[in-house]
Amino acid sequence: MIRQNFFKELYSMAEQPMIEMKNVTKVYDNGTVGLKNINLKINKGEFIVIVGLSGAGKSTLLRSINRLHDISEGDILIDGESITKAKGKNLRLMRRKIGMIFQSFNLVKRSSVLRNVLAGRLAYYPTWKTTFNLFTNEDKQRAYEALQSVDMAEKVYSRADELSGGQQQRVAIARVLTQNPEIILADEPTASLDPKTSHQVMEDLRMLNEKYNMTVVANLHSIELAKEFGHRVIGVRAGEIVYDGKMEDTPQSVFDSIYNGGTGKEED
Amino acid sequence: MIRQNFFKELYSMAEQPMIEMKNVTKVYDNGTVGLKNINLKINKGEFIVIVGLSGAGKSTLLRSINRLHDISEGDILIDGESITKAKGKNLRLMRRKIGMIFQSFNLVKRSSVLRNVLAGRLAYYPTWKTTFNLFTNEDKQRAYEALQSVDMAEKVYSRADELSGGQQQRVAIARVLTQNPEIILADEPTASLDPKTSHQVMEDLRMLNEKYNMTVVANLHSIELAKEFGHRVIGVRAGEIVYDGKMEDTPQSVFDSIYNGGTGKEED
Amino acid sequence: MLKLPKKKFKMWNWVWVILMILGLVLSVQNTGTSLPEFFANFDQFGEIFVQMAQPDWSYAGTAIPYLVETIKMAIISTVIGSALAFIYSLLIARNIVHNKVITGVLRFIMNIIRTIPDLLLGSIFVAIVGIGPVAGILALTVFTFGVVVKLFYEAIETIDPGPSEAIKAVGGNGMNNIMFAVMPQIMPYFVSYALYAFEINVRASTVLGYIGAGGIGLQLKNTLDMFSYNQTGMIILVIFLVVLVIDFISTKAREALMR
Amino acid sequence: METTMKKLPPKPVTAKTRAVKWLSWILAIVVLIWSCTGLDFTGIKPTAGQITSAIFNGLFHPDWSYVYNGSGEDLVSQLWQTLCIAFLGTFISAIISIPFAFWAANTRHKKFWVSESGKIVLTFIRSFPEIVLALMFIKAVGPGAPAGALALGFHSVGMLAMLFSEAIESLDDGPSEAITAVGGSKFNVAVFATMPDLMPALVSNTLYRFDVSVRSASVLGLVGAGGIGYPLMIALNYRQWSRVGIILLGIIVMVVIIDWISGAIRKKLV
Amino acid sequence: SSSKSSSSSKVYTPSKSHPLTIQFVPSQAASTLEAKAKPLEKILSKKLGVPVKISMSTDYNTVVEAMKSKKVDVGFLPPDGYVLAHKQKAADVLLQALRYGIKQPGGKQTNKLVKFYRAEILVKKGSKIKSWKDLKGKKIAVQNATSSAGYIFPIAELKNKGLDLTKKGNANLVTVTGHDQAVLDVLNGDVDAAFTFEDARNTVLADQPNIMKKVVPIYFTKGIPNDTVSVRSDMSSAFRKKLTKAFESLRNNKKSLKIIESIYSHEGYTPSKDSDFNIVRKYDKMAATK
Ligand SMILES: Nc1ncnc2c1ncn2[C@@H]1O[C@H](COP(=O)(O)OP(=O)(O)OP(=O)(O)O)[C@@H](O)[C@H]1O
Ligand SMILES: Nc1ncnc2c1ncn2[C@@H]1O[C@H](COP(=O)(O)OP(=O)(O)OP(=O)(O)O)[C@@H](O)[C@H]1O
Ligand SMILES: [Mg+2]
Ligand SMILES: [Mg+2]
Repeated sequence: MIRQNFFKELYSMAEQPMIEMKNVTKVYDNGTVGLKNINLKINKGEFIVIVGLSGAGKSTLLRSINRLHDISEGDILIDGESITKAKGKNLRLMRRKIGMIFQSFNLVKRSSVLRNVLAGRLAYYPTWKTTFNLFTNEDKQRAYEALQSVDMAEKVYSRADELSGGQQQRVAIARVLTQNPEIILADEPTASLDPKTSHQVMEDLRMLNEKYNMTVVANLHSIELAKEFGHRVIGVRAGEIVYDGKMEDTPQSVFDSIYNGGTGKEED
Repeated sequence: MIRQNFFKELYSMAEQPMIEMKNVTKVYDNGTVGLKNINLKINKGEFIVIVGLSGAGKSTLLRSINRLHDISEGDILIDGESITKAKGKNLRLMRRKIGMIFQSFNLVKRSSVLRNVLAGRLAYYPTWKTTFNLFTNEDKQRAYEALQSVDMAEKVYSRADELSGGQQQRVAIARVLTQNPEIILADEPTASLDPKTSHQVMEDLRMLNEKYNMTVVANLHSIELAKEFGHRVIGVRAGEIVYDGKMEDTPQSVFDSIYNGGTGKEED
Repeated sequence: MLKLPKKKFKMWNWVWVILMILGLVLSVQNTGTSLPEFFANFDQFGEIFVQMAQPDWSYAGTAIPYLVETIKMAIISTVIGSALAFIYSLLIARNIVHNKVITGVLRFIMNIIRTIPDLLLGSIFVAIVGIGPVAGILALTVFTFGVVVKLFYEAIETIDPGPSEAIKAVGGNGMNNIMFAVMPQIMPYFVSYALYAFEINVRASTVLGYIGAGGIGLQLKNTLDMFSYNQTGMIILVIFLVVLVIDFISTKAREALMR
Repeated sequence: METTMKKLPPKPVTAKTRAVKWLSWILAIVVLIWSCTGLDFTGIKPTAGQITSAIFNGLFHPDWSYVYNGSGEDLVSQLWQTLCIAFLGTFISAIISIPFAFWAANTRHKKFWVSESGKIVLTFIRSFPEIVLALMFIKAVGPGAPAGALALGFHSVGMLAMLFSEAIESLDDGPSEAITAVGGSKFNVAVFATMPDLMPALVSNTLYRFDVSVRSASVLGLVGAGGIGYPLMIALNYRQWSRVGIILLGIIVMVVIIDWISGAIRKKLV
Repeated sequence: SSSKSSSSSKVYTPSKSHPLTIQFVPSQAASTLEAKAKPLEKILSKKLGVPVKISMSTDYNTVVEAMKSKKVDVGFLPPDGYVLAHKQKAADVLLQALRYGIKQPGGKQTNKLVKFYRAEILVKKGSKIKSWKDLKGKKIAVQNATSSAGYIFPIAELKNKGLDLTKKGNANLVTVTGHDQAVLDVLNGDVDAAFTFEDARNTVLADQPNIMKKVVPIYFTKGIPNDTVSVRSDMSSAFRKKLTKAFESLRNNKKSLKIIESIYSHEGYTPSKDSDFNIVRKYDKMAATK
């Protein structure tokens, strides 16, 4: 881990950030303020965990990055390019670079595992080809290999609803792997899983981060998992970033204060 | 507790058992053997916990007692009378003596708490009276008092679906209380409750056992609760009784073996 | 122990009860319905039924070709009608098309189409394309469309939005969303609603015959006009059998798809 | 990726599933082609254009004088009667449907053939043409709206009870078990456990059926069972298109209002 | 058979508490129809001194059934409907409707009142079919087999003349619903000829102003009795007389004439007897025999 952090810092000096949020504010239609003037830089290859109380705005933050939510003010740059202004084809191409893992997996339950994983390649094809299911053999093989790397190869032709929760999440990870993105957003990827499976899923994320050098941003509720896997911690409360620091520099007291309503502002 | 066990043993010698299962076998329609040649005597005032792996046949055993499931072979006597052969009115009168508490509470969600509790008195009325909701004021008061004793009095006119899980289970207990049975069957009464509420529910069951001298037979998954509340433990595996003994005589090893696939046959 | 407190007065319950009773009284009055009269004349009610209960088996030979025509008509119109309804329902589902103006206008049109009684549809098409099964098919197609489009779009609106989000997140477009996230989820509903429409169509053809739109309905009217109730009975029997078969198929299909 | 990766195996399909799949496709296509045979489509008639424009002309120049004239035989009164027929019919059928639904519902603790026989009876009721039913009721209570309401009430049972029974089947059977366990009779179970939880489904299915009934009620007029059907049919037969136009408009307005009200009720109750 | 039915032992007379119920089936030969009941109800009830309830159906089957079950006292039945009803002892004829005659060519109304109408055979103008003899092997639009003008009369008469169109190979009979449809089918060339009432071309005149020129009749049958006013078989003879008088007098008053004209396109009513319908029976039988 230390070796990697070292690399990351090297990078961050040399390159532009992978994700940059500039004065981002998000107000929901009903008036709820989801995000308040967020400024954040995330570099290539980082493994970031976002922590915060329920309703703090973690999901909102994550979903703003790939524009599943439109923000109200500010700008978000992916690899230097504004996703806020992107449209149509262009937006889709930018999203292709960003994989997402959901708490509830979001697999198509009645489709096969393979088809679910192949969905990760959708943005690489013209629409008509995907409509008639004309994926190349190469991509099918790629999907299969992704399944192998999360140890789900033998379920390739099973229907997604035949899998347990942990297995479904691993299929979702294989989908991201097939998408081959540069960034992975994970919104409470372990919330509905038992401790053992949670661990496995986090290991898979670590694998993506270390082996393929993908940037990972994960919302986590579990402090144990956060501590074990994250390199950098971002604390969110009421739509604002109240803490941002390296994991090894973050004492337990910070977590306590974030979760108990304190300010958590030791650094910043 | 010791005082009570003493009484129970006294009783069991003098009287006939409250529940007696004779060579009971239950085969489901699809061929699954739920119970295999069960012989069991339960005396008045006992507090019995049944433990066993998932699928062992605990629910089947319990549900055979009040004939929610018909058994295939053997006979079950309630207070010396065969429920296996009972029919119609007679069966209903026997069931009136047996209260049941379910894991999923089984309240009628869209009815009021009062109506749910009053349901406990159904077998005391001719059908037409209940259809027109002609419960006596005495019974309504009885239902209300039952609610008071589980601390749910202020919810008496709420709809059942407005209550939390723990509250719903307490309404179910009030229903049993109103029914005023001699036996209470509880099928994993705490499985979907948090630890604190679970404890409360078990305390309520203990109250029924000690205060009203009702015979309690409960399926429990939690060894802690079983140890705390049960007087006698019955271990079930694959439809057979593999252990039967007093709680104070039962070492942890018995539980371990029941849950880990050993025989658990120290006594029997 | 405390005394049981009085129940709170729930106004809405009473409002509903009063409204229902009012509606009942009004409609009984307006129509002049009297149940005692019905029961007093129950033997008359049964008379035709008794005659129909002795079906004229020899008539089956005449009836079956018309029934076959009815089934053909129902198949074609179910296929076309549900295909159109499927496309249309995608356009009016608010979780697929987010433009409220488009969905609003299209829904209004849908509601008008749904409103038109099948009989009127039939008559209009008979006036346009002439007597015969084609008019029936057109009428049933529009009718099917009206019946299933609403069921379809309601089914689409209740699907789990998660997979759609996932498709969006990998960079998929609207069509990708439909093919990969929406279709697999709604397929079973689609099939079961289409079969439901098929059954309705077979039955609706008994009415369409009255206006000459082909199928068994014309025969039904004929037998009634000739007072040959034993033949009517035969027709009803064959319709019943067909509906039973459709029921069976649709149960099986649903089971297969929901597996 | 790495060399250790295996090749994607072909999809494991058994000969049987493949055969079933192909056969059902072939069957579907054959059936579809078969149904197109023998239906001689002679094309659009030369007169179609004129007639269509006459129809549209009529539809867009509705006969406003028919809307209301106080005679009791104008559009408003006929629509009102149609509405009353539909309401009464739906009311009757909702009540008859409940016992039928319990009969036909395939719940646990019930013999298979009991529910199956119930389902067959419902199918039979459904396949009994409304028109024939109306005829039978006309014999019993004379021509007019009562026959229409009764015919509709009886006919709707076929569909409504089926929908109800499906709702019963999808209910959680825990509460029923609880009532059985306290010693309640089958009837107690129905009244205490099933009915309350069934209420939302009951209401929304009944409202849906009311919608359909309004449309059916306009058919029954054909055989003298009251409502808007007769004037509509006469207007069509004698090609009084402006009359057809106003009737159609009336029906549309009525159904839209009903849709709107029943939507509001549904929201309130469910 | 006489119009006095012998079937019922008890006779029936409508009274204040038993309103007279009348059901109406529109005639196939009417060209416009205002479907109304109330105005006639008022007039009749004044004349008869009992309340009158009129209802309407497009189908005589229900009227006959309702008369059989004593739910309808008086039925306005078409001739074929009447014959079937009488056979089931459900109804006796009392009166027949009067209409203005039709003049050919042109299909215009005359001012002569008649109690008969005719069936005609229509072909397209310029068609090779010049007389009934040319119908052999042609495609012909007919109505339901129970329709007098649209099926029974033409078929029976031609059979009598030696051309049995129902025999296989002699013609291709296409059953259509509605005489207007039959006219349009001829106009469109979907069929070579059509059997309709005289003069069904008027029904489509509004939509097809040139119809009289484009479609022409080549044959007319004998007269078919107009719609009947029939009563249930157990109606007392006193009340039958009262009814006859009341209906006959409708013509004598401008206001009531206007009502029957506009709502049923009748011009009056004249007494009739069952034997007037023997021709219908005869033709029925002839059309049915193979
Ligand atoms: N679609 C929405 N419309 C309106 N308000 C919303 C919407 N989604 C979220 N919110 C509100 O925005 C705030 C932030 O929500 P968000 O889902 O980002 O919280 P979170 O930190 O992810 O919480 P959790 O840990 O419970 O998932 C909350 O107050 C929430 O109620
Ligand atoms: N209705 C049924 N039909 C067929 N088999 C059944 C049925 N109900 C239970 N079984 C089977 O009977 C066996 C015993 O089931 P039972 O529900 O009694 O287990 P249990 O000990 O209560 O388990 P759990 O702790 O999971 O509730 C299991 O193998 C189960 O699959
Ligand atoms: Mg969240
Ligand atoms: Mg169990």
